[in-house]
Amino acid sequence: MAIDLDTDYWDKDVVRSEEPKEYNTLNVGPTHPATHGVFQNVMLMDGEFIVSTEQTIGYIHRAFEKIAERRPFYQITPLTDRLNYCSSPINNMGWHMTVEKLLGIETPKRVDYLRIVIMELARIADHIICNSVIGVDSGALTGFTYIFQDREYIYEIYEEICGARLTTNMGRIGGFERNFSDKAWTKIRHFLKTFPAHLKEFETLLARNRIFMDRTINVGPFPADRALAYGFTGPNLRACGVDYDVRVMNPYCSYEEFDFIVPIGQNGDTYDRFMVRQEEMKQSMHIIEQAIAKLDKMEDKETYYASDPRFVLPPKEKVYNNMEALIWHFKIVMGETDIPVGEVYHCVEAANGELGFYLVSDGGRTPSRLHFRRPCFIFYQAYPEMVKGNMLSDAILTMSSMNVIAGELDA
Amino acid sequence: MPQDYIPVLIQTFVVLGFVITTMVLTHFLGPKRSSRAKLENFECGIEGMGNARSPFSVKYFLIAILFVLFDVEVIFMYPWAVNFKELGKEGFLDMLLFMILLLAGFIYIILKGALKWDKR
Amino acid sequence: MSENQKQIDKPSVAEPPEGVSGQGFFATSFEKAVGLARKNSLWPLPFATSCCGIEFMATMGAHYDLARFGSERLSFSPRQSDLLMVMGTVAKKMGPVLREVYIQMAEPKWVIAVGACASSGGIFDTYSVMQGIDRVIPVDVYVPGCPPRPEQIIDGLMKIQELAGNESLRRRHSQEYEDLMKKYEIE
Amino acid sequence: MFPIIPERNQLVVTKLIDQFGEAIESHELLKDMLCITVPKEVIHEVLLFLRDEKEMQFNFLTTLCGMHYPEKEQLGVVYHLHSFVNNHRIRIKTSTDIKNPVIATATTIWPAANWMERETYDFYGILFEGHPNLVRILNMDDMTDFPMRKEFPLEDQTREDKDDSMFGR
Repeated sequence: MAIDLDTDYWDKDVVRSEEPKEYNTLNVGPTHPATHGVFQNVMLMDGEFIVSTEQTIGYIHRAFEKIAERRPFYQITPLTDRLNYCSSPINNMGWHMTVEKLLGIETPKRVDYLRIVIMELARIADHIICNSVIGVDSGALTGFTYIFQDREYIYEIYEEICGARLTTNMGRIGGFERNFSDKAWTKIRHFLKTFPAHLKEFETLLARNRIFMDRTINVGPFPADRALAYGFTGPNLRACGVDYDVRVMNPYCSYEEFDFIVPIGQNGDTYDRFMVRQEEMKQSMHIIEQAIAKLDKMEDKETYYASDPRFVLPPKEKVYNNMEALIWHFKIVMGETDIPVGEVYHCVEAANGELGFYLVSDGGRTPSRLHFRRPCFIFYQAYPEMVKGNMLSDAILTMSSMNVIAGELDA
Repeated sequence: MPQDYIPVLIQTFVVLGFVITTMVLTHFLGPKRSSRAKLENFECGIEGMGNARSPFSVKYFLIAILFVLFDVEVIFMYPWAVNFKELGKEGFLDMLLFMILLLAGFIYIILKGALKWDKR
Repeated sequence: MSENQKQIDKPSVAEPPEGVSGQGFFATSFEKAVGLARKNSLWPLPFATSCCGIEFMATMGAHYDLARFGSERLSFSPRQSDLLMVMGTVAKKMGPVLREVYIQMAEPKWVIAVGACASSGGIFDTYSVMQGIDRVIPVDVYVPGCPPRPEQIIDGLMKIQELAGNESLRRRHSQEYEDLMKKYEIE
Repeated sequence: MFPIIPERNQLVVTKLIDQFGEAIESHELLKDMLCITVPKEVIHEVLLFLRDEKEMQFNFLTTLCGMHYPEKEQLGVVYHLHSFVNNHRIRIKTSTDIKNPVIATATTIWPAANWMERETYDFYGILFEGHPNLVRILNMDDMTDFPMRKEFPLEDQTREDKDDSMFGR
């Protein structure tokens, strides 16, 4: 029989027989370089296109909420910085603000500005990891090794302030454990001077790169209404075009005194998420500059904690010389301070979205119930719908651009 | 004439010798522990689902074979490029004919759309 | 000057194993030569689950650079890996996966438990976390810390390099090694 | 503190009362968020009403979590809703008896509730009828009892080096 040579001859897949198409399953399993964490997707594949995805998570479930019911309030801070361990200071301060809201502690302006400087630094650190890993997943490794130096520099700033690099346990309920040393300030100022140039160079490396644009534009797009229905928050929601930012909608920690723009994208694809995070890094730099300007204008350079003594350890020299301070120190450490009965929900704009703490306390030394509103856990359930019909390599990029952190996913 | 080939023979002998000895040596050297669980294919830590011998679309095979084909074509150009001067004009014309024939084949493939693999 | 002060001042270049050396040649026991080769070409499998994984990213980054120790090439498939670096919490749900990856690794293999969670369950003494990966697979080196600093991870790697360098070729066939495997039911 | 808008709270309460009558058990302002307790029979209609009503438009389910009240022998579910349109947050609480903990699902209203309800089932054993795929999400699949209930021990039982005498228990 004469084969008519029309152009899509090959597409008719001559070998395709009539019986139902047989898909093969592909297991993008827990130990997989592309998943940046331990979660599993069993994908039904038609050639290279994904027909359906079935997710399994919980591979590092550590029962945070159960542990939180057994610990006094200030001991829960080390738990929170293992939630989203790429930007742990934000989680710490979110938790401290929740307890301050429950106890009704008013933190002085200086503490608010110090907290804003730290939270914006942590946001930059988290976006550095996410954006450089999008580069790594689309094959551009230089971006990662180049920009990771700045995250090392932020680690050094954390060490100056609280001694730890990654799981910082920074600050206390009502403020900080010590004032920022001058070395910390010089490092922050140095970081503010050098980082914009590195960021611009990193952005020129990827943003207008032909391959990167082809690999990320219109990859895993997600409409705004579906994003809202699936509970998206943070950069992923802003990439879909909804300008919801907790710092603007429900300002906390005196964010209302700062002016910064909330970047939004159009069709919520990987390129939009990348550009939204890049723009957010610039805005965070802008916020830190404003905060430092305000701090320099303030004349008192000493207060670093709220005057409400309930949760603030008295200074050491007082504890050794003064009986009441010793008793007070002991009561706080042993968790015997009086906690009012009540329940409170407070949320913070973490690097991945709205990180909420729902705290119910029945007056005892430990919370009777503490629920973490974890953004990763909520928006990752939309992943099968985002990658349906895309190709596998696009699905990998979509996952890394959503910045799913395993610690926050299965707390 | 043949004694010019002695260095080449020595070279091939050394290369083949090195390859074979290392492969054989590592078999005796490295500890081996083979068990049923070890020989199963690795599915990211989960025991395997389905089998790998399921039918795949033909377009992936086509792309691989076309790559090999044009790769071999480039290999033929190396010796030609090396003594390009000595071969002079008719050597150039011969290679041109060779390239045109393959180019005709390439155009046929492009028009046929065999390289379009990212359409559903 | 005290002993280690001298040690610190004179940077010790990687000293060769003991052997006979002369004009232009160096002879050592076959075991030492193989150990030297293995020591400086360990291919790590980064089993990075949580926070220690991010600290491993810092170790692989340009600042601390694990590549200086010959472990540049990360292999995510156990087939071409000699060193299993378990970094971060391993839940009980993850146990069989970890065991499967360990069993399918190429011989000879070594295991580092990086971080308190991998070594002993760390701060998470809960119903869902496996209290240390040595309940499932034999571990060679434990690196303390939560997360350990990159220098500590590199120190753990150097301990493994010592092990790999001085390991006798017959260790993997010895009875004591077989008992260890029997204890973990790895046939 | 979230912005407390008394008239918005009052509007929500009045609309709920005249829609559902005395089914609304109680409503009070806790700290900065209106908290409404609703019996479990009418929870699905209340949530749907809150989302679709013109003036309220609670189109965003912030979070959903389970509660356990051992002394009252009850399991509870708490919904946090947030209306982006008029930036108003409220908390809806409902509870069910521990013997047959069945509550209507919210997945048909917000798809975000899918995994939240699976997690609540995984932790507390609350069955959400109408949920497309109610299986454990975080814990081992072959786990029978529900870990977040108060009587379930926190510590890992297979550890023998931490005997209670050392911990003063």
